[in-house]
Amino acid sequence: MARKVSVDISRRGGNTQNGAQSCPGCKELLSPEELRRNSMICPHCGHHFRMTARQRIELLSDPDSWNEIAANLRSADPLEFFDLRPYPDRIEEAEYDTGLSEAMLTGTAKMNKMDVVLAAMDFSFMGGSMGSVVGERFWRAAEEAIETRFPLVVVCASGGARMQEGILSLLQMAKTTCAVELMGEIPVPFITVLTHPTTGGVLASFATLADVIIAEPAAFLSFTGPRIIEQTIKEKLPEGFGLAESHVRHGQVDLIVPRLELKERLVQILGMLEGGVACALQPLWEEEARRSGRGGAFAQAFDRIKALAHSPRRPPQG
Amino acid sequence: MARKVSVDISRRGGNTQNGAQSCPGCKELLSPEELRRNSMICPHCGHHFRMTARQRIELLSDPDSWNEIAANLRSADPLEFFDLRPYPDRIEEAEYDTGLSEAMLTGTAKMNKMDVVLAAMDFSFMGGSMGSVVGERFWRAAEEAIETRFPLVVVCASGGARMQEGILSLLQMAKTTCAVELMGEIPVPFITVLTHPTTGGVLASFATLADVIIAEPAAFLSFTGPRIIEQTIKEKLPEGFGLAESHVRHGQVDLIVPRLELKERLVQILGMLEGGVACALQPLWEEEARRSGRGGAFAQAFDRIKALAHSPRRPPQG
Amino acid sequence: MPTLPGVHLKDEIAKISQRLKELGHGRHLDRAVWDKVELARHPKRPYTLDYIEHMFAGFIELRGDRCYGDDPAIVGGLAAYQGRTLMVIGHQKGRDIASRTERNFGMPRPEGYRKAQRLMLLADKFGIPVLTLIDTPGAHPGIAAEERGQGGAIATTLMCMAKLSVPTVAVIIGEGGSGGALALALSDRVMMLENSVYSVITPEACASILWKDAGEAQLAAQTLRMSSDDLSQLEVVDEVLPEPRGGAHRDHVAAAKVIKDALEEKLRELETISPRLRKKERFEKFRRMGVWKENGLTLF
Amino acid sequence: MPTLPGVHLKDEIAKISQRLKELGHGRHLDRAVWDKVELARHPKRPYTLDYIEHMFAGFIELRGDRCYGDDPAIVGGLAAYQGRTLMVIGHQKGRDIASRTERNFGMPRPEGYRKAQRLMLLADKFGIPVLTLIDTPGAHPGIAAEERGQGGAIATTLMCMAKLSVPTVAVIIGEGGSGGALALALSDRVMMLENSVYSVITPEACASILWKDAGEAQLAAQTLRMSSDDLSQLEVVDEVLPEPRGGAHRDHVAAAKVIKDALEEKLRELETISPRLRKKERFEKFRRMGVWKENGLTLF
Ligand SMILES: [Zn+2]
Ligand SMILES: [Zn+2]
Repeated sequence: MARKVSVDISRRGGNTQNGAQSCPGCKELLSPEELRRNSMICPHCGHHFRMTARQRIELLSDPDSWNEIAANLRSADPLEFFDLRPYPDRIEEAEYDTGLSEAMLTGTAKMNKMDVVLAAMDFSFMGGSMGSVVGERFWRAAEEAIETRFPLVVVCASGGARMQEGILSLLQMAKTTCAVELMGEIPVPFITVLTHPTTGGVLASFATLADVIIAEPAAFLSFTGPRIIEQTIKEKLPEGFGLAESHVRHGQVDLIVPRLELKERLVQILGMLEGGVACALQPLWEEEARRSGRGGAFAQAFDRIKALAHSPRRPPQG
Repeated sequence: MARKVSVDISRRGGNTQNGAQSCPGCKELLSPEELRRNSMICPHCGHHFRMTARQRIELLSDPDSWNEIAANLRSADPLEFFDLRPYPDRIEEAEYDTGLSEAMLTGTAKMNKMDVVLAAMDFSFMGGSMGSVVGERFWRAAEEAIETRFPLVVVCASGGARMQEGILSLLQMAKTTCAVELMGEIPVPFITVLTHPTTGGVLASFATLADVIIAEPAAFLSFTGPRIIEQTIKEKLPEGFGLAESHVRHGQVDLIVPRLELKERLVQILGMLEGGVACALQPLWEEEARRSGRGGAFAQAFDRIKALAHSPRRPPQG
Repeated sequence: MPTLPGVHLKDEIAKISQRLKELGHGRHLDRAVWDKVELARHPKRPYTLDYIEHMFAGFIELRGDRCYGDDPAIVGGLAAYQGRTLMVIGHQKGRDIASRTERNFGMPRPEGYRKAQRLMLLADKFGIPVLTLIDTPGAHPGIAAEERGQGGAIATTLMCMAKLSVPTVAVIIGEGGSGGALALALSDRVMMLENSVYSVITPEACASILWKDAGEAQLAAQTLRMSSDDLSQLEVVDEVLPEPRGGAHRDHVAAAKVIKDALEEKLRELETISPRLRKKERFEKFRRMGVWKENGLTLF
Repeated sequence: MPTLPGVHLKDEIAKISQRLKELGHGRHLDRAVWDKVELARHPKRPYTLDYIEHMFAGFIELRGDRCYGDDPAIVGGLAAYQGRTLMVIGHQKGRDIASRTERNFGMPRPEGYRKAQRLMLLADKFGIPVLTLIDTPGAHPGIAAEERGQGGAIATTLMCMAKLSVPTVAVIIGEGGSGGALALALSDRVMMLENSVYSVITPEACASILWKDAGEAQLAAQTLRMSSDDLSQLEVVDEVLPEPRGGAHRDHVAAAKVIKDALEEKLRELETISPRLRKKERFEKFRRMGVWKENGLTLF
């Protein structure tokens, strides 16, 4: 019944010589400037092109409000990984191509004057893959959210784990999950925005653990990569498979928000979750703290994260 | 593909004049004595016939260990319900036919010397329907389990809510659920045995809220009655629909235990759950109680149920 | 029950029954009850999303059970309420043929109940009170729904409501049909619109089972005592909310105002109580449900 | 990164890469690593149910996620352990063609992970420690599994393990394949049998992606550092457990004894710590995972 299509998660559209590309939605030819001006949305059909992390930060934060945190983290090469090229070589190229220090940027920002901790992933940095730096940056962002009690918003875009960090990249799923669990104890509101594409280890950890999961229209979301599934089932995937709209129907995503409404919608939801926290939990904590003489749930979770933040780490090497 | 069959939840088999009945499993003619001697299991094909509540208690408790509790509860007629016959009339007939005071008996017993609170439902008492007495007996059983810290085992068999008590029968689902929640705070191990048939409000409340859900072979389990589903889908139900074996495949039931192994298996599971409680939670409670000076989680839940048990009820009437 | 020699109790009972049956059929049929059933099912009656639209300045619908699907027969989400937040969850019927089909006539499947649980737990995490709006003929009767655990889904939703530490208010706005309705109504306060009904079974099904005649639905409705007055007398609902003249369908905005005012009052009451005490009172409330005789005395 | 006029960095990088590629291909291929991969996948290697049989006096399998299904690729239940109780949960492969198909080659679907969560929470409720045995090529890749939320099911299982207040011990007994394996391994103590492997991706898939040649699987396996020795060096596992001579498949009973003894030791350690501290240490353990440079220094 359903038309079979091959899913191309890079979804670039064709590039022409002057840098213009044809829209995968309507085949119109679009210049890079035209796209950038329009938040990387096709003005003809509304197709959402991928955004870089910097574009995303610009889209979501008030002017001049962005303060990057954990900016000095850089990937190491713990496995001395060498496939067709050494890992540091690939990192260097990605840095050069994207102007970024890693596949996720983290910082604080204001969204319509509301303080938030904001993280944005960038698919163009090694496919948005999660290695140690992405995991640690996520941890620091969660830590910042817990300490400041600002909500955390993470814009996801990822091809999965950073294979070049081997098992350590896999373990970032466990690490980021622990960070989410700590935020939950406060609780700090946590929202993820799943953009095209969000797959693999990112989808199977923090991306799907948020209080509210938003997706961009037509974002491809899948734990297993489409090619692996096609190899397994030995046929092309049905049309619409893995798209955000399908995930809403299947109960995995709360809502789809078009990019131009995203900031407003985020502020609205965060305000509502905070409204709950501000009005209802505060007296509860105080009551509990008073009664137990132990400082209440908030104080305990706060103590815990502080303790972790300063827990002994092995001495720096290298 | 699957053969369509009409589901008969009474599943009596045909009665002949001398009281013998033909087995629905193998069509052999079985005398009542033969069946009783064999725990109501067909000696030819292993088909499990329905048991009465008293047979069930005999099957599961050590000789002379049964002590009924809440024995003096009887149905009232709050709605003055009158269909083709008045409700008190139906109750009286059920009492006469079954020799029981209601569709559920509750008490304490020993199972292989282990103390338990035991409840058994009887389908022959107005279709094992749950009205106020079943709900209150369940509550008292839970209360007993919490006070004594004996585990609770409930053998279910029910056609659903007691229509003649109208909305009050519906609310027994909420009431019994609250009792389960209170047990969970201790925690007291709670196991249900779903026997043929367990449907409607019982299935949609305490029966499916147990720590471990056991079913007897081929027990029919369904929230909606088979006839209503057939009317809705306008065809006969597929063979095997609603049977315990199907529910295991569909993830709704932990395990199927043949009747003759039931007692031993219950003791084994209860022992294991208690093993956890005894070895691991006890020191935890003590530690918590010591630190908070508030008597710990156990003491709190215990206080709560005690308070509820003695909460003011309106003065007796009638 | 002791039997006396020579007295065949069953025969006696049968004879008395026959007499009572004749009496019973002569009962006065109160048309007002059936009017309420029809108003509760009125095709223009406001539904959950209508109330949400008229009660709240903003609403963000949150979808899905994070497991199997999103059930359009139950809607839920965050609502902006006097500068703060509510989690609103309710059954949703459709108005035209397409949306009725999409909403499955307001009959939820297990994923609907599991979505409700998820949203309740989200509300509980952030201290957001939960308002449930009840309007369903009952849970969906179907093979796949049973296979995905319709019974367990309702039971665990009840359990979820029992556990919540936030204030919970339920309003029966239309049909309160059986377990499918109750699943969303294990609340600190349960209210009912004047022309809504709440029952263990639909009058039609009750009539066909007990009277062996679906045509006796009106008599069944009356006998089941499913109107708001009856339920108030039975102390199953805490308050009956008056509807605009002629019924809620005549004035959606006014009906929404009635609910909003009552909600505000109930929340004010509930929020002065500590979460612990609120939960204790909730348990006491439902523990008291039912009427029985004990040692010969009738207890409520 | 600053660019200098006239220097085309990308070209430079490409040239260097080519040189390094030639060097890389000349690397010594350590046959021992691939031997371990093959032993980890050995068709006679003991599986979860084999270990359960040899380690415990009694085992009650508990099935189902209470939502959609029972996944035979993950088994779990209560095990009698030295007069007390353990909750044991593990991936389960099949031995012959029929059972391999039934067990889906040990590749769980979402309902398998949700069953695992249910059993973990049951254990937590009764203070029963959780032992997980890990042996899967990875989570099942398939359309329906994705639609039922494979990603979310793994994530929530990780979250569930993070929350538990009981002691948790994981042992990688065969293939520790990707997120499908990790989902059961967010434990207080993580151990590995000598000839098991644990990796972010199968060597075959890694080779075909990075080397564009599935035939380079042996090189990929070595480069990924997926053997127990490597993982011990990387401090991802707390202990490597020696297998019987020739591998666990030679002597299931002896292999089970190794795990049982190690388990006993770890549980003794863990039970002297308060639940609160145990959880704190669990978080610290996983927080430390990863290696990065900060202000030019490499941090672990
Ligand atoms: Zn376009
Ligand atoms: Zn037979």
